[in-house]
Amino acid sequence: MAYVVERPKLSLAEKLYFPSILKGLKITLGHFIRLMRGRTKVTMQYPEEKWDASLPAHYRGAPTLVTDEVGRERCVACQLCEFICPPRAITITPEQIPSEDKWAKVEKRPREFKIDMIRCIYCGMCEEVCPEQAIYLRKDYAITGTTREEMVHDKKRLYELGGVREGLVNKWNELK
Amino acid sequence: MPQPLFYLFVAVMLGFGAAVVLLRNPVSSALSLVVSFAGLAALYVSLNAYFAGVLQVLVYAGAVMVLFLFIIMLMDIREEQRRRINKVAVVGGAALVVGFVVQLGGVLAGYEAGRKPLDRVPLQLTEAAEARRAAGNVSPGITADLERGTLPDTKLVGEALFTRYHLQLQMVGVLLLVATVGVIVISRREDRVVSGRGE
Amino acid sequence: MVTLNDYLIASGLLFGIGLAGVVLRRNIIVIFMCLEMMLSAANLSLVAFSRFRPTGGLPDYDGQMLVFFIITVATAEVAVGLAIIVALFRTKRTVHVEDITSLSG
Amino acid sequence: MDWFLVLSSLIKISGFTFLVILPFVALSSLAERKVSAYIQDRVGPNRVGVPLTIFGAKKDFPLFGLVQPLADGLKFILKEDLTPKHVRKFYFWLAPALTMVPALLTCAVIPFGSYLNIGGREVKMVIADLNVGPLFTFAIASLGVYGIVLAGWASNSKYPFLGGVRSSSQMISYEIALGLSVVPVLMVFQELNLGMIVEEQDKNGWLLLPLWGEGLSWQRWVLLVPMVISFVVFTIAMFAETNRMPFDLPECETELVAGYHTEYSSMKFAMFFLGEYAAMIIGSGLIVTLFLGGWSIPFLPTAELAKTTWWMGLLHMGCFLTKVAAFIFFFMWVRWTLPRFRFDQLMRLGWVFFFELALANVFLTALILMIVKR
Repeated sequence: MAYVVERPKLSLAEKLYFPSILKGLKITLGHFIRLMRGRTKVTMQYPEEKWDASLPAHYRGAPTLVTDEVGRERCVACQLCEFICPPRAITITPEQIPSEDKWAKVEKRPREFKIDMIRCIYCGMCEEVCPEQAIYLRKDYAITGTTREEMVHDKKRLYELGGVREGLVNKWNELK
Repeated sequence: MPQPLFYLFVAVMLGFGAAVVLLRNPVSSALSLVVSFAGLAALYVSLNAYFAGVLQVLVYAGAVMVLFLFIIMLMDIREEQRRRINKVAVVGGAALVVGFVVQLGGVLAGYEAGRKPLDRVPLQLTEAAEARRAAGNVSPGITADLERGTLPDTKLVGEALFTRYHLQLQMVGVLLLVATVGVIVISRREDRVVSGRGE
Repeated sequence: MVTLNDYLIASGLLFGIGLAGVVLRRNIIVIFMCLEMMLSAANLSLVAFSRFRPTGGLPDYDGQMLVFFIITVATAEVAVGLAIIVALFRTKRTVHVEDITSLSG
Repeated sequence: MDWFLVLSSLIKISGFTFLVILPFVALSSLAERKVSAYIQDRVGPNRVGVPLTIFGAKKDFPLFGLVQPLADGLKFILKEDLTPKHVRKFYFWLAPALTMVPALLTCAVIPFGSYLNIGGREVKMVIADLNVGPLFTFAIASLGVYGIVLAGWASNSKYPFLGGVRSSSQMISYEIALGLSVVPVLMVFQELNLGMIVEEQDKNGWLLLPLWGEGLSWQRWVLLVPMVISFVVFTIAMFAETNRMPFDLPECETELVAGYHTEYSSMKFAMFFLGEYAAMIIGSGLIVTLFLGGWSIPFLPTAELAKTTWWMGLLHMGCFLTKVAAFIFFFMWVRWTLPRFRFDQLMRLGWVFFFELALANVFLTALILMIVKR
């Protein structure tokens, strides 16, 4: 049912607006003075102060590749991440591991593994889907470059960023 | 006023005045008139009529011409299309103007009192102050200004306006009021008339 | 030095330009502006006379009073005149004086 | 020809406009950003300083962001100067200059200091010592509307045009309140020379603070009532004249994109920006001169001292600039506090409220002056 909203009856002081204007001026001046005296917690000054220490545990930064404790690259080039990636940022060129190699039994490894960081949306699907636990999202968020080529992370750069991860980590475990 | 400045301001006034007539875009005409009035105001100032000069800028350039511009823009008047020129009218009009100027020149050529240069008719401020003091010193502010050697132009205008001309001033006030009412009556859109032009 | 005649000639020329505009132009708004110019030209000669014929060491303020009243009346005239022009434009859709012929029967 | 007069006038003109007004304009654009940031619990620009990293140093020297206006100016100059195809070219180029010029012309009559004693001669610190000071400022300020109207019209597009039309009607409406509200002040001083008005205030107490000299008399305290009304109306009308915040309808972003300067870019846009700030500075200067004692130092009538010593004149100039800066802060404070009016509310307020108030105030002042007869 429709109902009528009563217009509030304004008193003379309210009709003049001056008291409320002064009240507003007082509030803004209060903010001004509090900030001048350093009483207000203000925005973080970015390049000098960083957020790193207070990043939450679930923060999803740049995706990286990891090697295990014996130095083997975990990725077996199954290309599941390439298929699941929503913006199609990942390009994998698989290759067979030659038989004389120490890890010939693994059979496949990526010859080239590229993640286009301009396209990456940091969704974490690749990490989720990886059966070998080879790809992880790190907490790096300041990924910058001056050219488009620079923004495409190749295998070398991805391992560099990812580093070594020991032991298998199940989703439900605490991240080591 | 030094002579070069006089000629400069006369040139500004007449040049932009001619532009008002010659330019085909009404906005250009209006703006030329503003500059022309600015030159005119400078001439007033050269004649020690500061108040009239300020009034010319304040009222004409600041208010009247803005009103003109406002109307021109609101009605979106474009440049005039070149129409068939009525030769008789143009020649006749030009002859009228030339005749007027020639006649004026003729009158002024025989006007002896007009040959006096400006510095031959100096303002005698101290004498005027003494005369005012002798006559009863009605408004001491003006006398003090005169004794300091400055011409209190605005105050003298005010004095004349509110003593000798107060009746006329009130009449002008009534005139302005009537004009205001008249403008409102004229410009009020009559609802009865159905305008078929889709405004 | 500048003489009274110089001012009067300047004033007369301005008046002549205004007159030419009134006679030659066909845009009613420009005609109106030229009328203002003619009034101002008259004002200039009044101010010049007031300065060149001092009374008691001061400029003759009677002349400047007339200037003041002319400016005031001209302002009222502009307001009314522009209102009439707007009303005219609403009905005729033109500001060209040759198109406004209702009064010629 | 008095060469000393010519030389000192030239120095005054160039010094006041180029060393005072223009740096003030630049700094107030920085101050605006700082004040707005502080009011909204932010920090504001604090980085641009001396760029030492260009010369190979490890860190810049930030200098609290004081060089920001310079960087802004550089950015404006380097941006592409776009003239759209559909504009009326001549007026499109003319308009930005026309907004800047009247604001700078007005500063000719504002006394920015008392006297400066140079080599035994006292030089009055005002560019043009006119006897029609306030009228002159109104006359020139009324020309400021042309720039905006022309910008709106020449842009030949919808929003700028609406902005221009709004601006002209707003300025004409508030000019009346502005002019009428200053009449009581002139009635009290019986003087139209701004320099004399300030000297009177220096001797006998500011118009709004009559606490010394003859200002201590009860007559002046009765007159304080109309003077405060005058001050409020004048200040508010000044806000409207300079298109500042509660009345910035001509460039109201939510309705008109950017109003009259929608089509402008680069340095031409910057001219509008600078013109607005210059008008604000001159407006503050005029308010300070008329109501807050101009260059005079409170409780210390020092005009005579300034004629003989050189440091007093400088102190007076500093005092004037401080007051103007404080008033500019008030302009900004109001901008970041109050919401914008609706256009019909604005016209209503101007014609129905302030016009009547200012008119009634003239009569009130006349009545009080007639009764108390100072």
